Amino acid sequence: MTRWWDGVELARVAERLVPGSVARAEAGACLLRPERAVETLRALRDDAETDFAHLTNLCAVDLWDRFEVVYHVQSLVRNRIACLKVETADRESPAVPSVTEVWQGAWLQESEAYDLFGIRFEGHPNLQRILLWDGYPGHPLRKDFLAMPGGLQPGLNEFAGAAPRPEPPVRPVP
Amino acid sequence: MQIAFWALAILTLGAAGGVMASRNLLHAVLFLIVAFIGVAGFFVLLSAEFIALAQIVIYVGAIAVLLLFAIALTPRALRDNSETAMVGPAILLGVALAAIFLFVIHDAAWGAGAGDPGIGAADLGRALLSTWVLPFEIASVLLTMALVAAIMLVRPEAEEDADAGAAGGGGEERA
Amino acid sequence: MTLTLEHFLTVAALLFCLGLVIALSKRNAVGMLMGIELMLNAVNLTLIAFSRFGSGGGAVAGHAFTAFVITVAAAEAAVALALAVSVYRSRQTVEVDQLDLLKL
Amino acid sequence: MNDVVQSEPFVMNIGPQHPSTHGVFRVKATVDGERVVDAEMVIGYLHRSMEKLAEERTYTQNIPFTDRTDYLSSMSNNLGYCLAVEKLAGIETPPRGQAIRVIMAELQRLASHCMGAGAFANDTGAWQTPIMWFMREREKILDIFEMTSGARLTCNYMRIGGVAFDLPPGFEERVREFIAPMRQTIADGEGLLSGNEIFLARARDVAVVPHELAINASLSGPMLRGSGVAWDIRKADPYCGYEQYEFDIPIGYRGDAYDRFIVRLEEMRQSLRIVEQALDGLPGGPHSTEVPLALRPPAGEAYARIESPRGELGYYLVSDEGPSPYRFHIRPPSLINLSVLREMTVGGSIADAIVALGSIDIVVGEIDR
Amino acid sequence: MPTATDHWYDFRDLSNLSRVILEGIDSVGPSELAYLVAPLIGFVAFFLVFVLPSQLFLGVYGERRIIGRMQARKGPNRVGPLGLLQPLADAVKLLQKEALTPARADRAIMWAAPIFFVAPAVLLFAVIPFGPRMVFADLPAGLIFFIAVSGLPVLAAFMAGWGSNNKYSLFGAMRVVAMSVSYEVPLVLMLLGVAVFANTLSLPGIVLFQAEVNLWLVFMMPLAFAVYFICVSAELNRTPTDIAEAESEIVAGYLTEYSGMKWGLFYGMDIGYALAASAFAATVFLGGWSMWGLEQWVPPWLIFVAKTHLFYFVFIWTRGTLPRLRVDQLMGFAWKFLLPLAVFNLFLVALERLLWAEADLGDGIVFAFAAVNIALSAVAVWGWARLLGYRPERMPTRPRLAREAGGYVPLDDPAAGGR
Repeated sequence: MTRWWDGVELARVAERLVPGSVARAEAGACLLRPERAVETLRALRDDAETDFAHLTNLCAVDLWDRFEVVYHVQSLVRNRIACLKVETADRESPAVPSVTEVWQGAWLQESEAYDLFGIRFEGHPNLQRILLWDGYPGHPLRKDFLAMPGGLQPGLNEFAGAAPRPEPPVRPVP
Repeated sequence: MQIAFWALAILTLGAAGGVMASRNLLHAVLFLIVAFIGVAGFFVLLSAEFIALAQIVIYVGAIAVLLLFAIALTPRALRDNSETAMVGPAILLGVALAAIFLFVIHDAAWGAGAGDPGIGAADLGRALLSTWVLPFEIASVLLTMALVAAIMLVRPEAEEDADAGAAGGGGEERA
Repeated sequence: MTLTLEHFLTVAALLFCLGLVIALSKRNAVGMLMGIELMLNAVNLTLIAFSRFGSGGGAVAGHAFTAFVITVAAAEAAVALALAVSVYRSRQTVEVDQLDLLKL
Repeated sequence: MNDVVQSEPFVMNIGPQHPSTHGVFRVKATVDGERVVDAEMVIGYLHRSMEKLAEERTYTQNIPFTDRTDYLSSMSNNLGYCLAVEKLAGIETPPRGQAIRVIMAELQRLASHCMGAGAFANDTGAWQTPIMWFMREREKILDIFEMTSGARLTCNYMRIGGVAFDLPPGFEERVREFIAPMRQTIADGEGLLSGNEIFLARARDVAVVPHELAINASLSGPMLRGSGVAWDIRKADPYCGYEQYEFDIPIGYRGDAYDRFIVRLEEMRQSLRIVEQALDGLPGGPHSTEVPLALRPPAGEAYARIESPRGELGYYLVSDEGPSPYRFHIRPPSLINLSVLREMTVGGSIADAIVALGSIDIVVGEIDR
Repeated sequence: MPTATDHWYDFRDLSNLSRVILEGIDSVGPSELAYLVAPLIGFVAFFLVFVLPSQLFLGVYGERRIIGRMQARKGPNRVGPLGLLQPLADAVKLLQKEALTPARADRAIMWAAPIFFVAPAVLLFAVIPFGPRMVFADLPAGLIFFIAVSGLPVLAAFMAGWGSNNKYSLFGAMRVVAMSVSYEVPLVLMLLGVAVFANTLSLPGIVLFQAEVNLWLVFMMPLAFAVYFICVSAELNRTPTDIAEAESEIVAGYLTEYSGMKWGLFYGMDIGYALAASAFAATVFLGGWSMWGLEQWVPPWLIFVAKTHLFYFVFIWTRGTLPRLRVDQLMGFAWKFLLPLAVFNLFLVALERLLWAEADLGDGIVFAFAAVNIALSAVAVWGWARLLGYRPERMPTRPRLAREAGGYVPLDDPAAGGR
């Protein structure tokens, strides 16, 4: 059975490897500082104790005032998995450092997060929209997508001859 | 015989004219193939079946295919078949030469021998291996040389550098 | 009217002249090569025609000679095309009027 | 021929409509003669934004969506999602439900690998024969699914806390009848392809992924195992009681396309073993626990994963105590396995690129979601 | 054996038909016309009478039924009894379909390509002896004629690929040209061996030779037969070597942009060429119409047709079984493997022929030759393959099995049981 790293314990290891790398530690996850994130993740990958060779999952979560990028990393030899997080500073121009040079597997997942959330991954070799086409207005997985530029509504928004539809109710951005 | 001859003459010369006139190099090669086939038809008329078949095998099956291959591999911009500024003098020369040829052909008294129509592959083979054995061997050596030369000429530069031999440079200068 | 040697010689002569014009006037090296092939064909036709209509025992000689010409033509085409490709690689062109290396 | 005469590189589109891209998937290959010098994939033709749609629906309503991601293995996708919700809400599944889930997941793996191995053979040019043989067996699996869940492709059979219905009468005999011919078909497919010189020439040492790269590029499933990494979530992180069953992890030698193919064939055999064991030890009792229809899991997050036929299928759910997930993320193995597409194709010929693509065994519905 | 009569309708001697057509035209029109029209009518008529039905039913229906059987499905079984009218239905469907031409295609070339593809297929059957006297044109150099004419469809395929203005088509065209250039060489060398041994270039002559010595050339030179099969399947784009139409790689190769009856002509004539190649193989290697005396009781042409279709069945069989090779592998195979074997075969056969002719050994010696050749061929194939680095024992076909999950398992790890 794969054991999950306790966030606090992992934070201790991360602090030992890269001092000043952890922003916050919870039971489930360890939050890294964005500016030290790549360094920390590389150190965690190369360290014999953690050995996070396999980036299992990378995704983003919209937290209304900021975004959170979640990394699930695991060690295939030790059979342990951990959840690490990095938060963006703000919502207007969200950016986190890219981990593609640590794990190649982050490449497509970061592109996807960029496409659907609009988070820029700095240092990503080829950051462009992969699922949606270039020039698509807005980033659909943001919670305020319906209020974003472009004014997209659910369903077909252009249907010849149809009467203009009422504005959809949109939850306001706090 | 007559109709076949005239049809073949029109076909061959028309196709040759097509080679001259077509602007697309690929069309020119296709016309050339038609001309080759027409000449093979003449060979059949002259009861030289083996030579006709050899003509088709080698000219149509090998040379034309080689030409097509070379054209397909050159960039699109270089596939036109236009003439240089020398086209006027060249045509003049051609017409003059044709006039001389035609004059000679129709003026000379050709001994109208019956000839020997029945020359089959066996006769030709026997001749090639007895009377003409030296040219035959030379031709085979020439073919081998041509094969080696062609391969040497188009070797990729990386391979040439790796060999560090002097074989590569010759081709470009000769052109 | 039966077919005589003159008929074939005429066709061969015209074919030869056409080939000559093509060989002299074409810009593209491959085009020139096509002209040369046409000329060789015309010569072959002449040889076979003489062999068929000519008197004397040299009938096989015409055939044999044609066979040699075809052989040489094949070798020539292979080498010429290799040359063209090689030239293209070094000069980026196969247009003969631009191959003026010796003029400079 | 290509070494002799150099030509200008040009872009060739493999897809979106192409016989061997397995859906609307496009590779923009820059080729020089027959050699691929650059490959870039273009995806998104089938994008339905399921992750967004799922945020508007209740946890139970989201199960049919998961059918439609990887439409060749809907049972596995149902299972992965239900496990994530159960982990989030702390729901236990009764043993019978777990055993049924295992049977279904393994049958689904067989069906999917039938398709994967057959399509791969098709890509190498074995014109339709292996895929038809495998399809015959796959049809039987789909029949079993139909009699169990009412649907063949999009089964929608798993539920949070168990499965939708109990097994129908006659199910066990049907599955047992199916096992022996399936074994025979696997052996037939192996006999037709594995030792075939042409197949070896086409697949051996083509699209090699060394194990360092495979791990670094987050590969999973047969891709990872083909590279010689013994990693199977069913062994490493057992779910649904996989620890009770006895099976082995097939691993390849060099990480080439051939290794992936033989790993898939061997996995099918192991799946049959698991199905037999699960049928033998099928416990009684309820098939599902009672779960409120409008499930409101406590706030928090959960990442649950299973070994789907294509690799590690993960579901990452975030709950804000609402009736629908706050964040619903699928870890799509097909997409992430494509991370090495460039490494696998560049430098080989177009034919190799097709074989490489076939050996990944992608499902475009899962890539685009 | 009842001898053929001189009546034109006696199709046991096809030269009668040619002659009657020729004379008929001679009597009505100017004599020269005969040269042009007679062969044309003769070939087309014969093609329609003999080849087309068998082509439709064996090529389309039979192939689909047999492949269906191999692929665990039924094949066509809806149109007519047992689906026998399926070829007809296909033809009707193809005629109805629009023959599309892409906007920027080279229209003239694309239009002409199917015609250039069909014409040689008809010509090929002109020199095939279907029976003792059943041959349209008994050319003294029939072997060369066959080689020459079978090289022509390559040009049509190239035209089709080039004219379509499609990258897949262009790839197909380039591949077909490269293939034919490569495979023509061992093919011609093989047939040279045949000609040397049979001491004739005429196809009826080769059949007579085989009937005389009572030994088919397939036993005499199995190597030549195998190489012929491989080369011809490469030139015809049949499955292990169908890289020019490689469905999974370049969609349909040079046929990608063709539709309707233009495509139908290519498809039909593909089968026509395969049948011609089978007929040629039956003539040259399988003894033609001769069958160790059986031709006295059974019509010889029936024996010939049976042999042709037997050979064609092998084409279908490989199509239903084998994967496809890659282009560079095929080229390498032709030049590195087939060509040396062809030279070896030619050398061997020439030596034996010389021995036979010089030492005055009688006809029985060919059986000894055959035994020697079969043994030597097997040795040559195996030995040359080993020399080129063929090591089948180093190819494990089953994966290793690991009991526990975790990390990379090195190749020599005993923990992974495997093999």
